[in-house]
Amino acid sequence: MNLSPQTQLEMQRRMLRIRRFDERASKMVKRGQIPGTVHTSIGQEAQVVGACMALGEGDYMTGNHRSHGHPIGKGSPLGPLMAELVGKATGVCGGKGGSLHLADFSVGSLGESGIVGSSIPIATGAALSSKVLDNGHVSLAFFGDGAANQGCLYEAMNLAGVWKLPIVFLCENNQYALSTPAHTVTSGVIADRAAGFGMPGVRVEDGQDVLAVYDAVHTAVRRARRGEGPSLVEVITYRYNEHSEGLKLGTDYRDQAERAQWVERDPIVVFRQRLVDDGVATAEQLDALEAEVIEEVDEAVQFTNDSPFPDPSVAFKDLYTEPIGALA
Amino acid sequence: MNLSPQTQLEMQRRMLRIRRFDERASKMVKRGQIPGTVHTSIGQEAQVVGACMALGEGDYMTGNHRSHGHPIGKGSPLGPLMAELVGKATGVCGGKGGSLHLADFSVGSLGESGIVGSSIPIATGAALSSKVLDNGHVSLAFFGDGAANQGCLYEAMNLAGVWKLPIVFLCENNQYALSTPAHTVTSGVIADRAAGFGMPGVRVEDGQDVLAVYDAVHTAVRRARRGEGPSLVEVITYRYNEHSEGLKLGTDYRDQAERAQWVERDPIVVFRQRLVDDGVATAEQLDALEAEVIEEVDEAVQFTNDSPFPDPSVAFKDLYTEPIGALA
Amino acid sequence: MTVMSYLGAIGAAQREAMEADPSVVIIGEDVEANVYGTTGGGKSRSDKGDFLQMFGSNRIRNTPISEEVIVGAAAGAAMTGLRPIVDLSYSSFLYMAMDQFVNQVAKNRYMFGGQASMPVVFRSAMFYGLNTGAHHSDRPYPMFMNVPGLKIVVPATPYDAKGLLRTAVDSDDPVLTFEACILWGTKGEVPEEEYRIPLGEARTVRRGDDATVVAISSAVPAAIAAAESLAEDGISVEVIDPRTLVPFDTEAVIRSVQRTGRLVVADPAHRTCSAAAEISAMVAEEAFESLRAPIVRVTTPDTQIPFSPSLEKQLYPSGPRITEAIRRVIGQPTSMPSHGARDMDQLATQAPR
Amino acid sequence: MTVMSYLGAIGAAQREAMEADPSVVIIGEDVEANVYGTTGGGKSRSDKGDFLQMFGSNRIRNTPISEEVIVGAAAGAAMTGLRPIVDLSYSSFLYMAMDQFVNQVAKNRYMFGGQASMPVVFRSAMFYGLNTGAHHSDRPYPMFMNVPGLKIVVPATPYDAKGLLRTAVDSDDPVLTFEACILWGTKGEVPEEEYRIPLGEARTVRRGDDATVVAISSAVPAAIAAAESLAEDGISVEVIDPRTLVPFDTEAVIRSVQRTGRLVVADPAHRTCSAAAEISAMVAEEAFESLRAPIVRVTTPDTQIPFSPSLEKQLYPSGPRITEAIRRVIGQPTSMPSHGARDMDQLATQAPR
Ligand SMILES: Cc1ncc(C[n+]2csc(CCOP(=O)(O)OP(=O)(O)O)c2C)c(N)n1
Ligand SMILES: Cc1ncc(C[n+]2csc(CCOP(=O)(O)OP(=O)(O)O)c2C)c(N)n1
Ligand SMILES: [Mg+2]
Ligand SMILES: [Mg+2]
Repeated sequence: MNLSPQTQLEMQRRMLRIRRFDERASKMVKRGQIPGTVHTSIGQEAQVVGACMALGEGDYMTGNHRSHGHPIGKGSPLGPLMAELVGKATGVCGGKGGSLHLADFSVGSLGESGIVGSSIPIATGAALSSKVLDNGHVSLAFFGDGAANQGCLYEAMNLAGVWKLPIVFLCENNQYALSTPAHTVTSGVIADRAAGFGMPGVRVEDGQDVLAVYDAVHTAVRRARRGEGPSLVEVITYRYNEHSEGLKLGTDYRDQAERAQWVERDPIVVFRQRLVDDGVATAEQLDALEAEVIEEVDEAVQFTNDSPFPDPSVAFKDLYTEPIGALA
Repeated sequence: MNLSPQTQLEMQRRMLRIRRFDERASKMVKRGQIPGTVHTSIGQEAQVVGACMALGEGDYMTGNHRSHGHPIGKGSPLGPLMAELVGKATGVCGGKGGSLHLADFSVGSLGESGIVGSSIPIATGAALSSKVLDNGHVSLAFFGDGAANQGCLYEAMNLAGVWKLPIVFLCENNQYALSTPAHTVTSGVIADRAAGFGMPGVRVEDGQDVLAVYDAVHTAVRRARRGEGPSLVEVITYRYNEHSEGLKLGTDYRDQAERAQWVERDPIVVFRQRLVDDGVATAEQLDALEAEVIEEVDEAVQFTNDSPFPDPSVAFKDLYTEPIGALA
Repeated sequence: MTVMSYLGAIGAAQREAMEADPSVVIIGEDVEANVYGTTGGGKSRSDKGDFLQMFGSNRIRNTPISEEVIVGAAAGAAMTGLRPIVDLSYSSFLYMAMDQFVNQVAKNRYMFGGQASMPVVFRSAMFYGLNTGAHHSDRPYPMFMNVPGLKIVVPATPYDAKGLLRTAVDSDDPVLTFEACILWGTKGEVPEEEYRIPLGEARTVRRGDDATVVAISSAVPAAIAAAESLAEDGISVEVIDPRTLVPFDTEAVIRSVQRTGRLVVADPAHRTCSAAAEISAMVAEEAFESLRAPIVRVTTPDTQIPFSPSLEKQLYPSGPRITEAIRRVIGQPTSMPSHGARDMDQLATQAPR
Repeated sequence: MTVMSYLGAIGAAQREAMEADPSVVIIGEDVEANVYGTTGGGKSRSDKGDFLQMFGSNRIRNTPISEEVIVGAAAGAAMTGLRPIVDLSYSSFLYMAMDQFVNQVAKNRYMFGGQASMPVVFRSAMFYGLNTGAHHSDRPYPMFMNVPGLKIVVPATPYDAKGLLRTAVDSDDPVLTFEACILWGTKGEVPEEEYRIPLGEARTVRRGDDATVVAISSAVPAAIAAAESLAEDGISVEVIDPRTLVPFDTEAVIRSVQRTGRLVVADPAHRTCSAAAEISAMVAEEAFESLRAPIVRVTTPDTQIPFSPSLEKQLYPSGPRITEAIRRVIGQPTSMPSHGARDMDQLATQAPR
C-alpha cells in the first residue's frame, strides 16, 4: 500500500487527537468535571484510525461504549464532542447523549452504543440502505472482543453475507471485556468465525501498526464497494487505562508487566519513528503537529467551558419528530 | 458401528411410531379434530431417531415447533402426546401445551418451543447443570436450518465451548424454513460454523440413513460424555408435508419433482430393506412391528377420545409452584 | 367504497405505500412467498408473489429468521434513507429483538439530540384465541407503551387498518402496529381512494350515555356486542376505540366519562400494567370528579395462554364479560352464572387477595 | 444487629445462600473479579475474588457477554437441578434476553403443565440518576409485571435487600430483583442471624392519616422526605413500600386508602403502563368508595433519559414532586415555582392534551 505523505500525516494527527482528547477526558472525569463515566481508547489509536482512514467521507460507522475514538478517527470536530461529554447545550447531541452515546451524523458516525453489541445491526441497516439505494456508501461496525459473543453479530454477519451488503465488521480485540480476559470466554478464534458465515475473516496481529490495520480494512472496504459483500477484521490491540473511568466500578486485574510491554510498542511513538525514518516528516514537523493537536484539545475544552448547560425543558425535546402531547 | 439387532429394530419401531403418529395427527388436524396447527416430521424420521437413539435415558433434549418426533424418538408413550394435541386433561402437559409445546420430563424431553431458536439456551443450561452436578447427562438441542440464523445459537455454542458443556447442537436441515429455501438465507455452511466456535462440526449428507445419523451423533455424545465439550451436527433431510398443517397459512412452493425424489429415498423404506438384507429381521417380523405400531397409535387415539377436556379452572393452575392470589 | 377484509386492507395499504414512494421497502420472513397474505397485492392469499413481481427483490426483502438483526437493520436503514415496513409475522417474536426496539429504535433520535429520524413501521399479528398455545398468543403492546419514543397502533377494522398503516408509513418516527389475527377475516367498507387516519384520534364506535367502554383491538367487536345486548334492556353504552395507544386520545375518553360518569376498559392484554391499567389511572387522575362508580377493567387474567379449547377462550374479554362489567359499574344486579365473567375478573390478577 | 450497605446486604445474602445450598451457583459477567461488589464476601469492594476462592469456579461462573444464553441457560439449569443466581449487572441489558424471559422463563412451567419448576433469581441494578445516559438508566420492571409467571422484587433498604434475596433464592419460581444503584451506598441495620422476608408483604414505612403514598425503590426515601416536610405543616402522610410488585400486597394499600381516602403513587418508571398505573387502577376499582380525591402518579415522564446533569435529575420522583402531589390530593394550594413538579407531571405523558 503506497499512502501519500499527507495521508500518513493525517493518520498520525488523528491518533494524536484521540490520545490527547482521551487523556484530557480521563483527567476531567476524575476531577468531576465530566459526569458519569468515560471509556478511553488510549493504546488503541492505531486500530481506530487505521480503520477510519480506510473509509470514505460518505461512509457510515457505528461504535460502542469505548466511544470517543471512533468519531474523532472519522474526522469529527473536537469541540462538540468534548461539550457532549460535559453535557453542554453545544454538545454534538445537545447534551442528551454523553460519552456513551456520541454520534456525529455529519461525518457518518451513526452512533456509539452503551449496550454491548447493540449497534452492529444498525450498521448492517445502513449498509442495506446503501445497497437498496445503490449510493456506494460502505458501513463499518466497531465492536469489542466481548461483543463478539453477542448473538446479534452472527445474525448480522449472516444477513450481510446473503445480501452481500457493503459492510466491514471490525472487532477491536483489546483482549479484555471489562475484567474478563477474552481467551477465558471465547471458544475458537474470532476471525475464524467469518468462514462459517461465508466471508473473509482476517486477524491483524499487530494492531498497534496503523498501516497494517489500514491495509486489512482497506481491502475489506474495497471488496464491499465492489459489491462483493461483508468481511470480518479482527485487530489485536490493548487499552492502557481502566475499563471505565469515573464510576469506580472494580479495578483492573491485568498484569502490570503485560501492560508495560504494550506501552513499549505505543502506536503513536512507533508510527512517529516510522514517519521520520521513511522521510515522510521531520521530528520538528511532527512536534508541530502534536502542538496543533494539543491546541485543538485546549480549544475544545475552552469551547466546552464557554458553553451553557441545556435548559431543563430540553429534556422534553427530540423524542419524536413531531409533538406528541407536551413532548416534542 | 455395530448395533445389536434389538437396537436396530428399535430404530425402525421409533421411525414408524413417528410416521404413523404424524400421519394420524395430520388427518385429525385437517378434520378439525385437533385445534390449531401441527408440524409433522414425516420424511425426517431417520434424522430424529438416529439422534435420539444416540442418547441415553437420562439425557436431556429440547426441540422446536416440529415437535412430535422428538419426544416420540426419545421413547415417550403416545397416548399422552396425542391427548395433548387434542387438548385433553390427560395430555402430557395436561392440555396446556398443545402440539407446539410438548414436553415429557420423564424421558428427558425438556420441551419443544414454538419460538424458533428459543429452546437452544435451555438445552445449554441443562448441560450446565450436568456439568456442575457432575451427573453424566448429555443434552441435545434440535433446531432447524432456519433456527441456525438465530443469534442465540452462537451464544450457546460459544458458552458451551468455553465451559466444555456436554451438549450436541443438532441442526435438522430440511432445506426450508417455512417457504424460504435455506440456501437463500444462509451465508456459508451451517456445519462449518462450528470451527470458529472451537468445536467439531459435521454434516450428515444422507440424513435419510438412520445409521449415518446415529453414528455422527453418537460420536458427538461420546465426546460430550468424556468431558470434551460440545459438537455441532448438521443433518440434511426433507419434510414431505406442508410446513404447518391446520392453519392454512400460505402453501408450499417447493418443486413437486424435488419432493418426489426425496420420497423415493424414504428413510423407513430404506432401513426396512437394509434390515432384511442384513438378516436382522424378516419381512414378516417387520410387518408385525408395523402392525404393533399402528395399534399403538390407534390406542393413543382411543385414549385421547376417552379422555375429558380439562376443567376451565385448570387455566389458573401451574403458573407458579405456590398460590399467588387466586392463581396456583 | 369497496369491501375489504382486515388482512386485505393491510395488503392494500402496503401496496399503495410501495407504489407511492420508492424508498419504502418490505422486510421480513416469508414475505416473498406471501405466506401471511399481505404481500400478494392486497387481494387474496392466492396472489402469491405479486409484490415480488411488482417491486422486485431489491425492495421485497425476504429474510433469514433473525429478528434481532431484522429490527436493527430496519432501524439503521431508516436512519439512512429508507422507509422500511418490517413484517415480524407474530407479535410473540418481537421479544427476540427487544434490545433493538428499546435501546436503538426508541432511543436513537433522542440520545443523539435529534440527529436521527426513524421512519420505520414494525407490523406484527397477535395470534391469540386460535389454540396455538402460549408461544404464539401474546399481546405485548403494554410493554411497548412503557417505552417512550415508539408510536403504537392497534386497528380493529379494515378501514382503520388501512388508513392507520398509511399514516404509519408516512411517520418519521418508529411505529409498531399490532394486528389481531382473529380479525383477519373481518370485512368492512373502505374508500376506493387513498386516505390517512391521524395517530392519536379515537373513534367513537357507538354513542351512549350510561357508561363508557374503551375497547382495544378484538375487544371492540366484543364491546359492541355487549352494548347491543344492553340496549335491549334500555342501557345506553358509549364504545370508544382509541385506535392508537401512543399517542393516546385522552381527551376523547375524558369527555365521554365526564358525560357518562362510568368507565369500563376492555383490553385483551394481560391485566397487570396493561393498557387498561394506564387508561384507568389516567381517568382516575383527570376525571375523578366525574366518576360515579369504580373503573372496571376487563382483561386477560395474569396467566399464560393455555392450548386446550376448553381453557383458552374464556380468558379474553368477551361480550358477556364486558356486559357483566357494565352492569357492575351501573349498579345493576349481575346475571352471570358462577364461574363466569365475575370470577374471571377475580382470578385476573397476580395480587394476593 | 449490624450496619450494612444496600450493596453489602446483597453480597451477604448471596454468600449465605451459596453456603446454605450447594446447588446455588452464581452466573454472570465479571462476577469472578467482583466488579460490581456483590461477589466479594459482602464486605467491601476490595474483597476481590473472595467468592471465587470460597466457592470455586464450578459455582462462580464468569460468562461471556451473551445475555440471551445466560438467561436461557440459567433457566435450563434451574429446570434440571441447580438454583442459579444470575447477575445481569444493569437492568438495561435485560432486553437482550427478553425472549428467554418471556417465552421460556415465564412460560415453561405453565405450558408444560407443571412439569418444570424454575428456581432461579435474576438480579439487575437500575443505574438511573447517575448521568450515564439513556442506555444504562432503564427501570424496566413494569414490562416484566405484564408477564405472568415472574415474581418481581424491588428492595429499597439493606434489610429488605438481604431478606428478600434469601426468599427469592428459596423460591421455586423465577424471581427478578431490580436493585437501585442510587441506593447502593445506603446504610441500614440488618440482623446478625439469617432471616427471610416473604414476597407479597408490603412494609408500612411511616404511619399517617391524611394521605397514602405508595413508593417504589428509590422513591421510598423521596416519599419519606416528603412526609417529613409535610409533617412540619401538620399533614400526616402514610408511606407504604410494597417491596415486591409481583406478588403485590393489594390489601395493605387498600386498607391504607380506606383510612386516608387519598393516594399518591411514586414510581421511578416511565409513566405509561407503569407500576404506578397498575396500583392506581387497582385502587380505582377496589377502593373507589373510599377515595376522596383523584389518584396522583409521580413518575418519570415518558421521555428517554438524557445525559446532561442539567436535564436528568428533574425527571425522577423527588421529595418536592411528591410533596406537591400530596398537597394536590389533599386540596392544598401548591407552593412550587413554575417549571417545577406540577409542570413535570403535565409533561409526563405521551397522550396529547
Ligand atoms: C449488553 C451489555 N452487557 C453488558 C454490558 C456491560 N459492559 C460494558 S462494556 C463491557 C465490556 C465490553 O468488552 P469489549 O466488547 O471487549 O469492549 P472493550 O471495553 O474491551 O473495548 C461490559 C461487560 C453492556 N454495556 N451491555
Ligand atoms: C422467533 C420466531 N420467528 C419466526 C417464527 C415463525 N416460524 C415458525 S416455524 C418457521 C420456520 C422454521 O424453519 P426451520 O428452523 O428450518 O424448521 P423447520 O420448520 O424447517 O423444521 C418460522 C419462520 C417463529 N415461530 N419464531
Ligand atoms: Mg475488549
Ligand atoms: Mg427447515
